[in-house]
This record gives sequence, C-alpha cells and structure tokens, in this order.
Amino acid sequence: MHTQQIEAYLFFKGEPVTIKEISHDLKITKEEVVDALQELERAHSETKRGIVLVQYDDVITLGTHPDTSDLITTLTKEELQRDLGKSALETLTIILYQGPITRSKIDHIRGVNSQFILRNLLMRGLISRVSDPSDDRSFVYTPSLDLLTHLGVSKIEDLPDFENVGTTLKRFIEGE
Amino acid sequence: MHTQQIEAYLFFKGEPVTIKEISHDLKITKEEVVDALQELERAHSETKRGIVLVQYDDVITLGTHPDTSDLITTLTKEELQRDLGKSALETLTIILYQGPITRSKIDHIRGVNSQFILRNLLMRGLISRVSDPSDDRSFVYTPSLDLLTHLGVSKIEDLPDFENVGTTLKRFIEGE
Amino acid sequence: MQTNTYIVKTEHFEGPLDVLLSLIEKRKLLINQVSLSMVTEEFMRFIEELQDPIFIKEKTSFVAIASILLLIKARSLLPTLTVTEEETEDIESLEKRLKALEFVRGISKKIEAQYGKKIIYNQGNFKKDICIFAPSKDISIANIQEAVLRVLHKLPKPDPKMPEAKIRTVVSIEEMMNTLTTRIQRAINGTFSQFAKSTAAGADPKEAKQHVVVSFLALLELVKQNMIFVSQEQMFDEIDIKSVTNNEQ
Repeated sequence: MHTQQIEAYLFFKGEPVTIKEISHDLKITKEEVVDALQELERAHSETKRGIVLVQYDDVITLGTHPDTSDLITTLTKEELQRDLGKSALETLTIILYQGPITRSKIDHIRGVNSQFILRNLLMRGLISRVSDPSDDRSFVYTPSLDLLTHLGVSKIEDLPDFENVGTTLKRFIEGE
Repeated sequence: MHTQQIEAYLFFKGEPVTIKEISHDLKITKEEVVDALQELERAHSETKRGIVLVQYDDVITLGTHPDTSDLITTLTKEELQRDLGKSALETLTIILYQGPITRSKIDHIRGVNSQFILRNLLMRGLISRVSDPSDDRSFVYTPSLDLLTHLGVSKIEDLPDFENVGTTLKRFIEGE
Repeated sequence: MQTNTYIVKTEHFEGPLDVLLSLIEKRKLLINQVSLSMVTEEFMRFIEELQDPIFIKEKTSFVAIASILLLIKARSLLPTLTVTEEETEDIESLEKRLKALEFVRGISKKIEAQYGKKIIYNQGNFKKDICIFAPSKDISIANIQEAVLRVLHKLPKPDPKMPEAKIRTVVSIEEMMNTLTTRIQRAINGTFSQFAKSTAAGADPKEAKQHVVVSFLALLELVKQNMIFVSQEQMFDEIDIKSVTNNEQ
C-alpha cells in the first residue's frame, strides 16, 4: 500500500498539496491516492495520534490533532515571544553584515550548522530567503525590512562599524 | 497518556528538541516524557507509518521513515554531500560508537590533530559539540540527529554491531 | 571555497599512524613489532620527503613515531640494547594505537556503505502560515554589537596549536639519531665508522647522522639474514664487513 509513502511525503512537504501533485510525485493513479488517504485517515483515527490528515476539497496536508489545539496555540504564542538567544543573534548579525549570504557561508563563519536557526529566523520574519542568483538550486538570506525598521537603522550601512566588520568577515570567507 | 500531545508537539516544532524542553512546555515530568516517547516509538513501529521518532541521548525529532528514502530523495532539492573521505569517516565512526568523546581522545586514536575535520563535521551538522559534563572548560563531541538520519537509523543502538564495537573501542582507548 | 582547503589538508595528510598503517597494510602484514621493524626504513624515507612547510608542525609527531620504530628495530637486532620502562610502554602503546586505528577503519567502511542509502528526512518547509514579523526583546543594536564581537572572536585562528597525544615529543631527527647512535655503540661495544663514513659520503652533514643509523640498522638486518659476515678484532676496532658468498654456504 501507499499509505506509508503518502504520510512520509506529506510530512516532508510540510505544506498543503493537491491529489494531483501526490499522484504525480508518487507515480500512482489518483484513485490509488484517494484510497491510500482514506486508509491513512482510518489509521490515524484508530490510534490516538497527535498528527492528523487535514483535507479540504482536493488539498491535503498533515496537521496537529484538534485535541491538542490549546497546547499548540500556547506554544505558537510563546515561540514568537521568546528571546532569540546568543546563537540566533550571532546568525542574525552575520546576515545583517554579510547578507545576501548562503547558508554554507554562514555555517563556515560560525563553524556549526545553522539549519534550524535559519528556519526560526525565517518564521519570525527577521530574515528572508530568496533564490541564489548565482546558483538557483540554493538560497541566500537577507535581513528583512521589518528587522531594519525595528533596529531603527534606515540603511544597512548605519549598523555599528559596518565597514570594518563586513571587511573582516568577507576576508575570512574568502580565506585570506 | 501524553503520546498524542508529544507527537503533536514534535510535529509542531519540526526541529530537534530535548526531553527537558518537552517536559517544560507540556508541563509533565521527564519520566512521563520518557515513558510517552517509548509508547510513541512502539506505536510507530507497530503500524506501517511514514513517520519515525529519531533519538540520540535526550534529543528527539520526527523524520520520514527510512523505507521511503528513495521517494523523498527524488523530491529534495538539497543534494546530500556523499563524499565523506577517509578522515571524516574515521572521526565519525569514533564519535558514533564512543560519543560523547573529547577531542584529545579522538586525536589519540587517529594519531593526528582532528581540529579541522571536527570543524568541518560541525559545519556540515553531522556532529555537535557540547560542554564536557566532567570538565566544563572543555568540550565533548556527539553524533547529531542529522548524522543518524543520514545513516537511516532512528537510534544509535541500530548501528551495525553497536554493543561489541563500542566495547572493543573503549578497551583500545582506555588501554585495557 | 575555504571549506575545501580544510578537507584537502586533512584528507591528504592524516598523520604518522595513518602512514604507518598504510605501509603495513600494503605489505599485507599483521600489526606487531616484527612488521613495524620491517617498515621502518620506508617510514624514515617518508619523513625525509616531508618538506611541505604546511606540515612542518606535523613533522614532530612523525619524528616521535620514527624514534619508537627505530628503537624497535634496533632492539630486534641488538638484544643487548637496553630499553627503559617508559620506552617499552611507548612501543606497546604504538602497537595498540595502530590496532585501534585499523579497527576503526574497518568499522568506518560499514558506516560509509550505509551513509546516505536510506535517509530519514526532516520535516520539509517551514510553516509559512505563521511567518509573521515577531521580533524578540533581545534584538537591539547593543546586542547586535555584542554578537558581532562574539562572531569575530570565534572565527577560527589560522594557526592552531598542535597538541601532541601522549607520546613524548622529540625535538628533531638529529637529536633522536644522536641519542640512538650512542646507545647502539654502547650496545655493540664497538664502532663502525668506516661503514658509516662510506654511506654518509656526499650527504648533507645535517642528515649524515640519520644515514649512519639507518644504514647501520640495515647492515645489522643483513647480518641477521646471514647475508654478510661482520667481525671485530677488539673493542673499539673497526668492524670488518665481508659478504657471504654462495659457495661458502
């Protein structure tokens, strides 16, 4: 059966997809998709799951179980209010002084993997992610306008010691 | 039971979380978290699920089932750097079977300074560096959840011959 | 990119144990003192060719291993050579470390075979629906300024210190050779100046000592294999070297 594949697929996608897309990506017929989705829904309801299938018309996604909505609402609020912490501030700083910048360069400067921090900064609207003009398979990160406004700098060069810090980081990246 | 809440929580977070964080956010004891995680793991393995629980030490996340790897690989944009190289593989092996481990022990086994390779592995997110519990001026290295997921194991004990290899290595390191 | 230079540095150059293990594996030998003494000359040659300035620092650890190897070889050829307790420990520890590394290599092949074959993937995209501007209290110019300092402070230094794992470091090949020569001479109660002079002829005086010791060890090897006949009339006399011809056997 295709239920396992579909559940993994929806989980990996993390955003609503249509039956047509699933059918295309899994290379199975739409009928098979519909059957598997019904099967998956049954499985979810039989066991006391935290994850459920959310369907509207032919658009499908995975979501948290309605019984957990109180928890999730609280978490969402807390998450958005929580302090960034040192590592996230450092990452944000690098993007401020060196953006647009790729993740691998950020990782290189910090010496650690920044995957989840970037996700968090994106979710909070502090940075934005666009296709890398020099390589469209990857992305570059830039500070959001909201962030600059929030910091009270009208242009990026107004950040403290912008020139020097920028030069030092650039030199490091280029390996001098 | 708290399995439903925990599954929803992990799904909502979408990134590795610690038992301590779960305990704090869900307002339940650590023991209750551990019990619920075991229950969740059992539930995942009994039904043919597309989602698995990945754990190392007290860090937990959800991921796609390794059996769906071929499908998801065709969808992912980020190419996995497969070329690990001899020294990276050696270092990872030592950390996988002996982590948490200090750099000096890794250096001793390899007979060479591992600073660069460790930094490289940190940057790639394959290992993590944490304060040494026995001496907080120094650090120890552990496998990251990403490393486990790239190896397709949901917990460290699923590595080939985990027990025996670990014991043998330990004997080598401690010089009997 | 910069990261690649790190990989090159570490990949192409993996230290003395790596070199030693490769030499033993190339000959399909087991790790023990016999095989270690067999690859000693090749190892010494490797050090001599180790000229790249980037690796000068690594050279110390090579010399440390070389001195243990020469000791093993000298002792196997000259049972009268006295070895301190600490040296015995070094020898045993080297053997053990090589076996450990060999073991790790074996396992790392399995890890390599498994890596990237069946991947567990993370949850994909970030949840776009909650992407709203939500700055935290700790985002301020002052904190950004502090973060800048931390970032710059944590940038890796280009010239890391070399910690030397447990084996005592030897200052230079020359020093090591000097000590060993004295000890060997004491052990055989004799000299071999002529032989040494002839082999060291034309060599850089700095390297002469090294040639003497290595050549002498080679000479002793030949004695052991009954390839040559060595005699010495009296203490401190010249060592007389004759080759053993076939018809004499």
